[in-house]
Amino acid sequence: MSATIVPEAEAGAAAVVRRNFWRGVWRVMRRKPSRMAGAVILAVFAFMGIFGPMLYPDPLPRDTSALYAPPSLRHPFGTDFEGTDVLALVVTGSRYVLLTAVVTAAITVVVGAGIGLFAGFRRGRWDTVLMRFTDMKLTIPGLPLLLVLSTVWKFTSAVEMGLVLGLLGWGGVARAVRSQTLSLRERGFIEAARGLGLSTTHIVCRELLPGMAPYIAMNALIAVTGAVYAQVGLFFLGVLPFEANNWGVMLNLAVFSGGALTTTAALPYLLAPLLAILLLTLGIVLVVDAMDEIFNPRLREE
Amino acid sequence: MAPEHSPPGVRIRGLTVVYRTPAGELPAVSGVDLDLPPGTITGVVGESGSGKSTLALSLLNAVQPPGRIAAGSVEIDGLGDVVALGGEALRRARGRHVGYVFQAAQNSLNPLKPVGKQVLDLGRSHGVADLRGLLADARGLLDRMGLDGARVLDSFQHELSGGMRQRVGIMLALVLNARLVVLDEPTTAVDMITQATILRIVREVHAERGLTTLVITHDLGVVAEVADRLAIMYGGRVVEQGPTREVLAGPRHPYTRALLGAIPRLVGDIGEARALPGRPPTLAGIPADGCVFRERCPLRMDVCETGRPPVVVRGSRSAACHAVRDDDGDRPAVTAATGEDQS
Amino acid sequence: MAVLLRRLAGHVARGLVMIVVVTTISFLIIRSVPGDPLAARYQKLVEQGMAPDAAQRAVEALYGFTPKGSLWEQYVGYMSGLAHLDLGQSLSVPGTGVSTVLLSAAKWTVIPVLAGTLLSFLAGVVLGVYAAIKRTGVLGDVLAISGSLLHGVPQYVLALLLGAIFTTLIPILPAGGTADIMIDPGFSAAYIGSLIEHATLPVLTYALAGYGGWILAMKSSVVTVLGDDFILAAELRGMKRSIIFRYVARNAILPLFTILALSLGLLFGGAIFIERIFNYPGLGLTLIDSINNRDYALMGGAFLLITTAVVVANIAADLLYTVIDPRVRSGGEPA
Amino acid sequence: MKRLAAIAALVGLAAVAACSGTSGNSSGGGGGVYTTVDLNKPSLDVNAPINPWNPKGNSFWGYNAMRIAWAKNTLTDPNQFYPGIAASWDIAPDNSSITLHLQPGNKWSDGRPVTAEDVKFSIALAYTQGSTAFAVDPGAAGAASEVEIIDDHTIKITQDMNNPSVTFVRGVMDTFVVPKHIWESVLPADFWDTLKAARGDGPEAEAARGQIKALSEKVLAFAPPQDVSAGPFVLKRMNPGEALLVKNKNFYNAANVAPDQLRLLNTTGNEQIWNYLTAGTLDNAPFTAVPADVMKRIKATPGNKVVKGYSPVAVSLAFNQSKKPYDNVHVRRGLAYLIDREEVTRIASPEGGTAAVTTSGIHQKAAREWLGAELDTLEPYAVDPAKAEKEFTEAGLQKKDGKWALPDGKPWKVTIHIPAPFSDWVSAAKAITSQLTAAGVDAEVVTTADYPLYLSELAEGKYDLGFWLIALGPAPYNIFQRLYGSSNGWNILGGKVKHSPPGKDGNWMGGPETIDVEGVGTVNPGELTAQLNSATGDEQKAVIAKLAKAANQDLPVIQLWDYVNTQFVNTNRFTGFPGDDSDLLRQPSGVWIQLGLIKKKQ
Repeated sequence: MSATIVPEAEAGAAAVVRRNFWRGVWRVMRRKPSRMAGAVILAVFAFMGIFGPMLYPDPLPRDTSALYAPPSLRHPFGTDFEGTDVLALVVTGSRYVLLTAVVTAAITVVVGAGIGLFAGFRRGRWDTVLMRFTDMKLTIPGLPLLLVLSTVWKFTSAVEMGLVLGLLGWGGVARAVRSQTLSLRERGFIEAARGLGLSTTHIVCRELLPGMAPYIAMNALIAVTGAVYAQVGLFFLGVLPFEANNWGVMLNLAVFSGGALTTTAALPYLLAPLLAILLLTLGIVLVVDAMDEIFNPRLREE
Repeated sequence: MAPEHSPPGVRIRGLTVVYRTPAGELPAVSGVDLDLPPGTITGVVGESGSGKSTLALSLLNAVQPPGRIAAGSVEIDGLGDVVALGGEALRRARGRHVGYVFQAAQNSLNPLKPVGKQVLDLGRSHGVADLRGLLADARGLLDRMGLDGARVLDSFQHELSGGMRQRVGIMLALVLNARLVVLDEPTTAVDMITQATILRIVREVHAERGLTTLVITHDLGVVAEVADRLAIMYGGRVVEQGPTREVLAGPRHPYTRALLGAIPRLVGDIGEARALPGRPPTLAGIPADGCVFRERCPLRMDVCETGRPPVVVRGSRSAACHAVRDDDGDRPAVTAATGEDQS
Repeated sequence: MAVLLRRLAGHVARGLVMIVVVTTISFLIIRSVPGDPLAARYQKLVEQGMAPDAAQRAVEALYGFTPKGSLWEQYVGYMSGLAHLDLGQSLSVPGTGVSTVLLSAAKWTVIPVLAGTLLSFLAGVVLGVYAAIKRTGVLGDVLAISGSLLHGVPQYVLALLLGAIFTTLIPILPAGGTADIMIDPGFSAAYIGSLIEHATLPVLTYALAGYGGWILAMKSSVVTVLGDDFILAAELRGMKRSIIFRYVARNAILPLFTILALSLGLLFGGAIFIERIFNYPGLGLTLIDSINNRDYALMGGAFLLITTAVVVANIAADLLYTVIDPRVRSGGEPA
Repeated sequence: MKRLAAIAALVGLAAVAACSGTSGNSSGGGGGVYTTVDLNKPSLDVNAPINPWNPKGNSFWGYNAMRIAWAKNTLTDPNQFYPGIAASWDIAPDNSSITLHLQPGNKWSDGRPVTAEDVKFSIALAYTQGSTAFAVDPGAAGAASEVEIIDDHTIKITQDMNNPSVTFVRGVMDTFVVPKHIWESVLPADFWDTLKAARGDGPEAEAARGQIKALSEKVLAFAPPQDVSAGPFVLKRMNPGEALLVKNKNFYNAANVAPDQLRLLNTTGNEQIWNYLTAGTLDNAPFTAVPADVMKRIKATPGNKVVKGYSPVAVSLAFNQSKKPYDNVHVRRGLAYLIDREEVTRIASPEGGTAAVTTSGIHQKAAREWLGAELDTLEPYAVDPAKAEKEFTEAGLQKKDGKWALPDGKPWKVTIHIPAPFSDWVSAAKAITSQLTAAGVDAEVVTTADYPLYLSELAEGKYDLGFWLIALGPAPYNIFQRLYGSSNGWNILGGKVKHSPPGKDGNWMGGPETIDVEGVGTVNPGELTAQLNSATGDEQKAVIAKLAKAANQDLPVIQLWDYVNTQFVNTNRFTGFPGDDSDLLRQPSGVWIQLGLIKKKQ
């Protein structure tokens, strides 16, 4: 004996949740001002990435009588080795960094989540094959590989860079998503949904993905920050082709030819891109914190 | 180890539990009065979201945040008002005085520890001096429930089947000699045979140990099988209660009728079972005023919109419905609109 | 026990296959690195004032150390050497075995990485529990956000900042190297003290860089476990807080061991920035040097070592898992 | 960064003025630890053998590795040396032979005497390693034909006069000397016979050459169990960050070696040296590029002094003339008129270079010596947009909307390649592109991950323009072979000059085989450069004048700045450092110490 009213009740709740999603987003954002700050930061960076280069003349003006000028009203972060405004460099350089990060994150999440879901959902042979492949990917050390690859290849565009970083980086996401899928499966989730005659697409898109969204969001965070980290790092090490307005190149020149770590003259030149990285990371962190609450049913009270 | 004194009685008065939501505090249980007479099995039946599990948790003053008990009292013999309890006193009451068989008993055990160790943890938590004796009791209880007690105590959760886990859950609720036992959905997610076994065990243990038992379920059949008394919940209110037989034989509240009508019977046309139209209210959807059931009620009247339905007590039975009148005996006011005639 | 052995055997077999595959891939990539080691050496000699023809002859002396034959022959030679645990000869330090170079570099990576990781693991786990419990409070927020921030900040940024602070602004720590050369090496307090002093900055950077990840992982794991039914069940049974805490901690930390093992393996490769900045002569620096010198054998060896570390760490993690997670011990699906 | 390895190493090649007679100053002034960085091996390797031929070997020139003598690298004369293993030498007027007189009473650190046998044995080792003077190939220029021990302390080396070279003496002097009793096992007893056979013709010689080649690996890999040195110091121990050397009591001039101990610090980047310098740690820091502000800080550190000297090297922007439009001399000249070398130098190397006065192919200091007043007749290529415009127009380039385009109207982009690790080059290239872009020539910088890759891609002709070290003095042949040597198609094989077409045999510069030089006529610059090997005196000067003119007019490269050997010393612990313009600045401070210059501060 069992009552027939149960499934209907659950489906109803889910519908309500979806309807309230955007309202929920707004509420979650509003609850903590820091989250709003995060969203604003990201918006500013997005604006910089899209319109930043249009704000300044190309090429950027130089003032060769003011090399490594200290911060002033005209140059809030001083000037670089040839007298170009550092702030302008950071702003115009954001496009490269952000484009790479976005491409990387997209590839990481799509490929990683896809493979992870598929492996965890299908199990059996597919799972074994895909996970061996993932393990192998995780086994090959990323940064050393990038170092070697950067001598073999020349990453001439941000998209190319993001593509390589993304294709190198999806392993962790795949693993995490797979284990989440397996654990949901263990809770009888999938079998129950199947038993109710729901389609695979429905199960994956409506039942599994929402549950894993925080996980995937967190991994997207790691992917974005990882992409920023990797590309700026490679430029910092100087193994990637020179880009005039690039955060990593700025770090490299500040440290290795400006002496930013020895004296203060080039310090603003070092700090400006560092601050940009920190701020971008902070923005992402705050927004993901909000996303976590929006997607995580445990944190959501409704 | 036979209990010396008599089983405790429980008197719930005006219990209101609210959940804090962005839309303000919303009641999940509002103004519930319910008695659990000593030595009886009481069944609470309701759909998801009816507040029945919240009610059960209130017996332990264990409503999880963001919920809280806003008003009312839960008077338990030998403990007093648990709503007023807190800290260590409350913790000691849990398990010791009130045994709780968890809703998802399937996952109510620490997966990394064998059952026996968890029994010991329980004993240590409650200052049991004779831990060896406690283990023996646990084994005895498990044996009593038809398991190989010694083996089960050595097992991890994942090594036990659903029914076994459920029985372990019951064992953990009883092993400290609690006399008041709350079973939250004891038979959800087990197969029919196991369900029958579990219910038999609940009945037998209840009788043997002289307990006061509360069974929370969405399944009227379960209640019919074990409960002496029955309370039907809807939208956070008890809409009808009374001796099980009487209520089932002559439901007075339209909701009770609808529930009964929705049960497919082993004998007869499956088409006779009628699902209840509409949905149970969500927390935010519970009407603040008037009858909570009116949206789905076939007997809806104007008065249902505004006035809270009076609780009509007749003997040991009561119902909260404008359509049920004191003088109306067992029959509802409007016979024309019974479940059978619904389309 | 039998389960353990069977798992171990399976892991080792799979690990070997993986090492072979990864080695093959890295072999192919490394051999496609452009730039000729001999040409590099030749230019250097010419720039040092050697006549071009003499430089040519000098470089020919190095020829014996460069790989010869077709790619396939080189591959077969390399792999059969590996089978005998022979990693070949370094080209940048002719006559020195790759394994010698790697072993001497490895200890300068292993010890600081281990120390830094364990330090950050402990701190991250403890604070992660705290952040999870206080997740609705301001402190929990601060902990979580600072964790995310530290996790997101690249290692080199931390290294540069720490370096600037402790070697330039407040020069209390040495800028590089492994120990003060003026102190006789040996089991003396002075020497060990000097070793520790020199390792402080790298270890601190590893720890800081790792800490963010741990606090995040632990927090999320604890939040998950806190929401698990058995924790509520334990509460409803009146379990003591301390016991519940142990339940939470143990269940929450379990998944972190896999990450710990993985990160231990991966940090071998990730030490590049820190070693570069602090002039710490570990594997990362060796790898950079080997790439600059086009020292194929050394590059391959470094890759192999890093890969093997990951594989071994994986196996170790799994065995550890088997010991601590009863679900796996009895042959279930690993979580 | 790598800047060090390349340029800095150059400094090591340069040498000093003989002040061999060291004042026998005294006992009381000894002691102390001398801290520096070895420019030739800035990055140390604990695993490397104590072997001067090993590229990473823990033999440090001037400290525990000794050459027969130390080249002064004067502006013009390659045959001037400070004594090393040899105390003095007689060079035949025609360079046909050199007789070495070893330091009397000189002993290895293990107490055995340093003899002519050791020198001869070391020469045998040099043969296996390929050296200028000791070449196995029969046709090599400036090679020795005979090595003869006159007595225990005298040894005579004769040049093969069939194919002589002025670099012969330098080739002999540069030879490292190692103890025969330690190294003996490396070479077979019949080595000299094999060598004789190898220098002949026919299959037998071929086989002998093979044997010697096989020996070369053995020599390179040889690792003595411990350091046995004839230098002022002996290696005591290495750790990955530093090398510790202690004074060699048996060194011939030990009485005048002040420091008891020597620390060589490992550095992987310039910024580490800057930090050491601002902390006052280093007693001497060899040539290091220093940004202006860091310079201020370093100078402010107590005891620190800056010493400047001549560094026989310049950097240039080189053209690949097989790429259009750089095959057109007017394009090259036009670009030269647009580049403000003063500004580039100020941005890229404010302390380590002086802007080139013109393009002559020679460092300006040496150029004055070689060319005299003729230097002033060369076109200076001062910034002049009008002249640039004229040149570009002459080359057929078109100016559209203020931007220069190729003659066929297609857009023109000047792409300058540089190796990423050379940060001063990166800054310079960036500054040049900014200048060019401002003048209507679209320009960009492309970096290559590391120096080996840069060199190999450069040699493959992949770049249009790249940075190129030139003017590697003092030997005039070495100076001009950077412009008119193998990179431009001219190779000397068996004493004969052969020209390969662009794209072949490493010819990436792709210049024409002959050039019309105004006031000189048609010349084959490669032939002329090769003549510098044997020409002497005024003859040499005349050839150099022609080549300088050719380089100035034809502009295979644009000379950007001439390096200045900027070094740092700290006088808190030691005194007696060489002063400005001392030729000793071109040798590591180990040579200053062994010559007895360095004194402990009283």
